[in-house]
Amino acid sequence: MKKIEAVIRPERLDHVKGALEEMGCLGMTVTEVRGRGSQGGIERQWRGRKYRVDLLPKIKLCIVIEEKQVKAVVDTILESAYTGEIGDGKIFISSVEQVIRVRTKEEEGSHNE
Amino acid sequence: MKKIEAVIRPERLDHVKGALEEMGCLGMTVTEVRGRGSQGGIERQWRGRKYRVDLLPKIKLCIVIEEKQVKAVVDTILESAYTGEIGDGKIFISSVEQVIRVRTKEEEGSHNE
Amino acid sequence: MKKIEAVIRPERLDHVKGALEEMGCLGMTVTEVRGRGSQGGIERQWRGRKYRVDLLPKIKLCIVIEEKQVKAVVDTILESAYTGEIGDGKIFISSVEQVIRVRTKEEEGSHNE
Amino acid sequence: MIEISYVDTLWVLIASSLVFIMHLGFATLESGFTRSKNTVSIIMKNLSTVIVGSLVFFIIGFSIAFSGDGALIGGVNLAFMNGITSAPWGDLALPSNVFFLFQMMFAATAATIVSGAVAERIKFTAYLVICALLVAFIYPTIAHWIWGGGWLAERGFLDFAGSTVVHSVGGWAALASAFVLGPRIGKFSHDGKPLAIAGHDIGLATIGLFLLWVGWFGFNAGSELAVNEMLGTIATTTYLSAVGGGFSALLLTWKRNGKPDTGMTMNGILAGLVAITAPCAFVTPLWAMLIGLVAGVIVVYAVDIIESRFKIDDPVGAISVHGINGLWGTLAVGLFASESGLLTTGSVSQLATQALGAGATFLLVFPLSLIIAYGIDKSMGLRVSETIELRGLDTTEFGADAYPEFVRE
Amino acid sequence: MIEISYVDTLWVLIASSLVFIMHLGFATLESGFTRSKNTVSIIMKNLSTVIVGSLVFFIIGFSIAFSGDGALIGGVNLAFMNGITSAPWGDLALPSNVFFLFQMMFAATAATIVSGAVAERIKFTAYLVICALLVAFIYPTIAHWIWGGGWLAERGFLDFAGSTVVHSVGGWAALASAFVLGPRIGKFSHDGKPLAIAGHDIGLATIGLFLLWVGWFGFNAGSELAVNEMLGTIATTTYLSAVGGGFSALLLTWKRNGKPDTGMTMNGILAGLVAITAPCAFVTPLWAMLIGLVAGVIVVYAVDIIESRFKIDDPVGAISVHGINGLWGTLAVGLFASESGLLTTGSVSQLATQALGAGATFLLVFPLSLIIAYGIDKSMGLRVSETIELRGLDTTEFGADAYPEFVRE
Amino acid sequence: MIEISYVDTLWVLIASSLVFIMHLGFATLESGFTRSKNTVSIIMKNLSTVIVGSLVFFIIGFSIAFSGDGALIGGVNLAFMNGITSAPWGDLALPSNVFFLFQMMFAATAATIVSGAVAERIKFTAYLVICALLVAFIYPTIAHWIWGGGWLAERGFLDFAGSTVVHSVGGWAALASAFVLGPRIGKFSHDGKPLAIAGHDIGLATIGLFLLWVGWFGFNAGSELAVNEMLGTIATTTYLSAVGGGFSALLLTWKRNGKPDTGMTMNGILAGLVAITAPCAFVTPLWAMLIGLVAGVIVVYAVDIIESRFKIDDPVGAISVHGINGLWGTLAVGLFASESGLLTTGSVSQLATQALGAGATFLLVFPLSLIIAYGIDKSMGLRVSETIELRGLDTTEFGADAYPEFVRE
Ligand SMILES: Nc1ncnc2c1ncn2[C@@H]1O[C@H](COP(=O)(O)OP(=O)(O)O)[C@@H](O)[C@H]1O
Ligand SMILES: Nc1ncnc2c1ncn2[C@@H]1O[C@H](COP(=O)(O)OP(=O)(O)O)[C@@H](O)[C@H]1O
Ligand SMILES: Nc1ncnc2c1ncn2[C@@H]1O[C@H](COP(=O)(O)OP(=O)(O)O)[C@@H](O)[C@H]1O
Repeated sequence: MKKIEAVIRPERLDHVKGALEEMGCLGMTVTEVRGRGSQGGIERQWRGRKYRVDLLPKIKLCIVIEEKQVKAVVDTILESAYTGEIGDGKIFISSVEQVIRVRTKEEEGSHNE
Repeated sequence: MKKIEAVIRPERLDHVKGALEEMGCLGMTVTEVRGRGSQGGIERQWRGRKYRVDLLPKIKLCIVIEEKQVKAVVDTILESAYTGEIGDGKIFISSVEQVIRVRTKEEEGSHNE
Repeated sequence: MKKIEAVIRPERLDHVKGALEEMGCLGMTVTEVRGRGSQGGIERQWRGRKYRVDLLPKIKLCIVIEEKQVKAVVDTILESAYTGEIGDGKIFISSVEQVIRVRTKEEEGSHNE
Repeated sequence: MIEISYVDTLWVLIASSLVFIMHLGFATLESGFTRSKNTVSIIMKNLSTVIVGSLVFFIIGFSIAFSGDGALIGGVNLAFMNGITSAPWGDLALPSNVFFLFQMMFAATAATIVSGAVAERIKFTAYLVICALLVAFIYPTIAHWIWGGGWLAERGFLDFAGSTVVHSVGGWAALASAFVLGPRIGKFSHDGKPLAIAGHDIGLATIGLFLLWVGWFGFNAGSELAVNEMLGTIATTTYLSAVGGGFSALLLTWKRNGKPDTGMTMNGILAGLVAITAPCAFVTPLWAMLIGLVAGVIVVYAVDIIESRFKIDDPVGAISVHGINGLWGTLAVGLFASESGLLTTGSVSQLATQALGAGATFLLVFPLSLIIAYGIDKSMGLRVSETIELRGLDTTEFGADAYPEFVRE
Repeated sequence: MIEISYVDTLWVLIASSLVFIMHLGFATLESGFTRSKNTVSIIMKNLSTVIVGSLVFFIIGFSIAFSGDGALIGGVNLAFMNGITSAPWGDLALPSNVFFLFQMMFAATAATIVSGAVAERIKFTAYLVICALLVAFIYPTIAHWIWGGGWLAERGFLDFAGSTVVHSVGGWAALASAFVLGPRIGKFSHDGKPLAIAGHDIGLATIGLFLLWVGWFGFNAGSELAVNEMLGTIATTTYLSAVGGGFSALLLTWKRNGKPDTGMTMNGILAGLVAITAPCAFVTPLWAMLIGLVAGVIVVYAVDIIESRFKIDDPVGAISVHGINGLWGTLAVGLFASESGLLTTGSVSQLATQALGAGATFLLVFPLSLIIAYGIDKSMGLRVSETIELRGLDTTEFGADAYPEFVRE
Repeated sequence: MIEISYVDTLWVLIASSLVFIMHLGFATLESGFTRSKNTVSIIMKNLSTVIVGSLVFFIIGFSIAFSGDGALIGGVNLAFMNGITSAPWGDLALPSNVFFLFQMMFAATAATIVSGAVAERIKFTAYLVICALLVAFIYPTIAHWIWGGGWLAERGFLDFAGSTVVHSVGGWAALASAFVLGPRIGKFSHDGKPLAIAGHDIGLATIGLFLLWVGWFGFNAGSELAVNEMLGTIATTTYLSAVGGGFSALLLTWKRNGKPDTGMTMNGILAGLVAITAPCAFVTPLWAMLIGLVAGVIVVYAVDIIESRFKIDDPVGAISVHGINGLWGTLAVGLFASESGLLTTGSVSQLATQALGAGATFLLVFPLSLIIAYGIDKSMGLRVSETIELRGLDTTEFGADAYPEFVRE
């Protein structure tokens, strides 16, 4: 099984989620994070004074799936998370050795039963 | 070292934490997440109109331990997180190559010194 | 590519971030978490009654970089997150197989282009 | 010259404070009912409604409403509080500047009604223009018609504290603006079904609800502009109608949805308050309770119909609460007023006058607001870009977060 | 016939508004002191306390309290505000409907006290029934005994603004309900030690505290039902007792725990306010300060004892604040009243009367509330299921989240 | 003996309530403007300002301010409310205890101003000492000079409701304390540039802003201590100056930064309110608007200069809002007062007296506050340790979190 972690823009979440849904990829865990990348940070103001915020709000999607589905899922995310501006995010892929469903206590090979 | 990531119901956290404590597994990192699985989402209402929320509040436990302890910890979680209803959660197990304690700057082989 | 996950004290975040910035390590994803380790928990009071909180607020930094940079980054974190008191945190290192930038849809080998 | 009554002076001053605190009520209710990414935007709209609204009302609005005896519009001779001193205002045993203060507080509330309906997508500058025009000209014109000795006052149109003058005016302007703006992204599904977009803080909305409710004592009983035997009647009818509105909306939504609903109960209470605003001094407590009960039912259906049928997106229900129930309250005078109502006296003439006045108000305010909204849209732009809307107005238009912390740093 | 005093009318109307805003105070204090998963539930209870409480008081409660001259209970001839007009109320220079409005605001506060003690585990429908019965019958009966010309009034029992009538009644009903309900899951450790269950928002609780405090000016000074030389005394004793209660609770908790405690300081202030409610018009400022100082000490120990000894779970401290300190305040009249107190005049008779009245109230309210709670438990069910309690009442009973956002979408 | 006026009594009692609610305004504004890790700390400071401030004012402060006819300081014979009854206070048709109550509410606000400027780094115990000394001695001394028949009153110094007595006194004490304390960690970059440290909740700050604004009606119009023809003037000038301050601060920050700024708009409104506090009864509405417009500009630059030039860290802008604009308002009397202003009458003497009074106040309050702050620093310690400051004062000094939940458990 592979774990796809995608850091995306918060405002794209609905869109990405919809796209994944359409291709039948339902299982996911979502975390609110802050991130910094090549996007240098943004300017805010507070009581008249400007300041830089370098950790920007992002959403991390975590999807654990079978290896053969990775490409399709990654492509869907790349497509649906894209705006073309700096800050669109990154996708990290790594290995997961075992997946167990609590309700059934069974190990899974495929995430979409 | 192995990393156990368990996505569980928020209301089971206390119970799971207690069970792990009893078996001597103390170290853990907990994150508030939202998740979607086979549990299709739930209904809410807002100013009289119903709507579906498909990302439900979940808790992610992350426990990094030695390989030989994995089974015991996983079993404990499976036991204590279980309610039998859809939405009980999932456990993901992967490998961690190195664990370093900041205070001592030493690498650890065992998480419970 | 390697993934460095460092759980640190919230009040050290600025310091750690600054130290990493100085050494040119910019990309990172930050999550607000709660953690328990050898630090046994702390005491709080509520309407006159004391109670223990065993999951303490922590910050998790996640930095994905090339293998050769790992040592430098880890050392910088160890240095800048250190206070010497219980609760300084832990660093976990694991492998990431692929990193893709959404904006360019290109795979990365190096995190600082 | 009439002698100033100190107790009247005191009351109207306190009533002004109560009406003023309604602005905090609106700010918190609207913030709670919308998403946190637009909270700074909501609050800035509410703050500048008070600032800009008061300013233009001071400059010209008050004069248009209350000077001269034109049938359609007042004059300009009271502009900039010219001649407004502590001498009595007309027949009232009240200093003119106290009367002015009370009216200034009132005026800004009409604009604030709009701010809820256009939330989460209107440009800040566009809102400022709408607010300024509404408080400088539109609201004062209607106020002149009904309270300033204009043609509707002449005909015996009764709107004690402003179901029409304040609430319908605000509501119809809200309707026009929301219509031209269009719905928020995500408000309707692809097949045009309305979807719920939940707000972000029910506690904040609750603060708003109660502050509005208590402010309404100032709004309605303050409109007597004196302390006398009427106050108890007005306060009691006002309170009971709110209770009625909350009760029926609570039960109706519970029945429709299977679970009681906080937001709609709040809308029901507010609907009851809006509806009783015109008749509060003219009806008995029992009729007041009925007016409220009906208002609570109306608001539940109106919110649904405006979304489902007319595809208009009104994030806080302002059109239903203020526009539709302002109309209901105005007609309710014609139905239940002890001395002229259809059901109480059998005479239909009051009801006809009420319908005429409500209709005329709609026919002035709605088209004018449409023109203003379209005009702004074509010139400076009415609505923010899609990207700004998605990211939230706070960081984009105001460079700020309502909750700037990530970590409790 | 007595002539209406406009200044009295105005004051009681304003005092009604001040008492009304206490409902927002209760809603925010209770929300802040409990967990966010039950915030909608708390708010719905508070909203419906106002709605349902006002409704039943309008229908029957007022009449039971204030009509007729029965020793034990009033009549039904004032039901539905029948005959309540703007004519003076009895000997008061006050329109009857203003008197009614003030009493209606009061009545609902007694029920709201219960809502805090039963928070986080009571069924919404069960609470509605308790609230309706309390405001329709129980509270009015005690109010009749003490303020409506009943047997305690006859005997010279003194409870100026309701330490017994409102606070103890609410407190003892809360005690009975919390007892039957049982503690929240997790409130006691396996070996029966009470554990703290922290609330979710100190800022919200602070808003509640201050609104309750300011509302108490209306509650106590408003109970004079007139403007006269007494107002300053009442307001000053009220304020100083609150200061005393806050001061001693702050210091005592600080000493006991090593750190000053916000929540208990707030409970101390409220305890001071509850305690001074009966004696506020009868004691000097210095005695008022003392009453408050003692109240602050009482509340600290009472909260502890009720949990540790009696294993009763009262999430916001309502029983200690309102019940116990209502009792303390009622007895304090017998101790410190300038004209009849034991310490001021040496006579014990007032104290005896106070004890009698407080005891009789307990003996009516507590058993009756027990019966009601048990009755509900056996019939429709009093407490939510374990699953619902663990998940929170908001999503389960109301299908809603108080803070619906995950991401600032 | 003067006869008590009931309407005056009522008004001053209500005004006291309005001033009291300003403490909630300060608590929420300051909480919203600072970080959540220090919210309990802020709230505890505000709560104990009310508790301790009222206590010491009751014990000695009132007497120092208002008893005796010394030029510099009052006597001790009114300590502990000795002799303060419901008999008229001096020439006022007001019970003495109502006068006392109003003054007690006022006194604590001066201390509360300090609490904002020293937020997020002062020790709780140190703050308690500063608060007690300020309300027991410093504020009463200045109040005696100006309102208690002291030497400035003799010279015709005019400060109607306390631009100097309350706001400058609080502001200069804040300046001294913030100076001795030093800036928060992270307030200045390594090269000494001021950095923004964002607060945590704009909604909470908004609640504070509006409560302060409405409270100001009590503050200013209440200071008339009677109901008469002046009330309308005072209330109107107060309101218009706030509008002016908000308007100019909004536009100026917008122009400087490219985006409108919520926090500074709020500071502008408060600056307008502070500035009009002295002249509110002496100027026309148009001058009031101008005073506010100028105040809004002053506050924008003052906040910047105090940080950039003087390297003083004032988390909420208290020094600029209360100190500097208190000064501006005091001088504005000398410029615009209808009967004695330089621009209205051509006479410079009032302006000179105003400058003298403002200067004398600064020369007493600032050095004394410096001495107190240094004294505390050397003895019990003024500032928390670096670790405590970084972790937040809530968990360390109070063992509490403002938002104790992690998961909605
Ligand atoms: N090296 C990294 N390690 C961990 N997270 C990263 C890293 N680089 C980027 N990220 C995450 O990805 C997000 C987007 O990266 P960014 O470089 O801004 O995107 P873009 O490639 O569009 O400029 C960041 O906000 C951060 O959360
Ligand atoms: N494929 C997946 N990838 C990542 N997280 C998942 C995946 N499937 C499920 N989860 C997580 O596990 C949680 C529980 O899954 P769910 O399928 O609802 O449980 P159950 O098996 O009891 O039905 C989800 O809410 C989600 O957070
Ligand atoms: N075995 C573990 N698995 C996952 N996270 C852990 C583990 N042990 C520690 N942590 C994380 O590291 C944090 C710091 O650990 P702790 O043991 O308190 O530090 P220290 O070594 O300084 O005492 C914890 O709060 C927790 O978030």
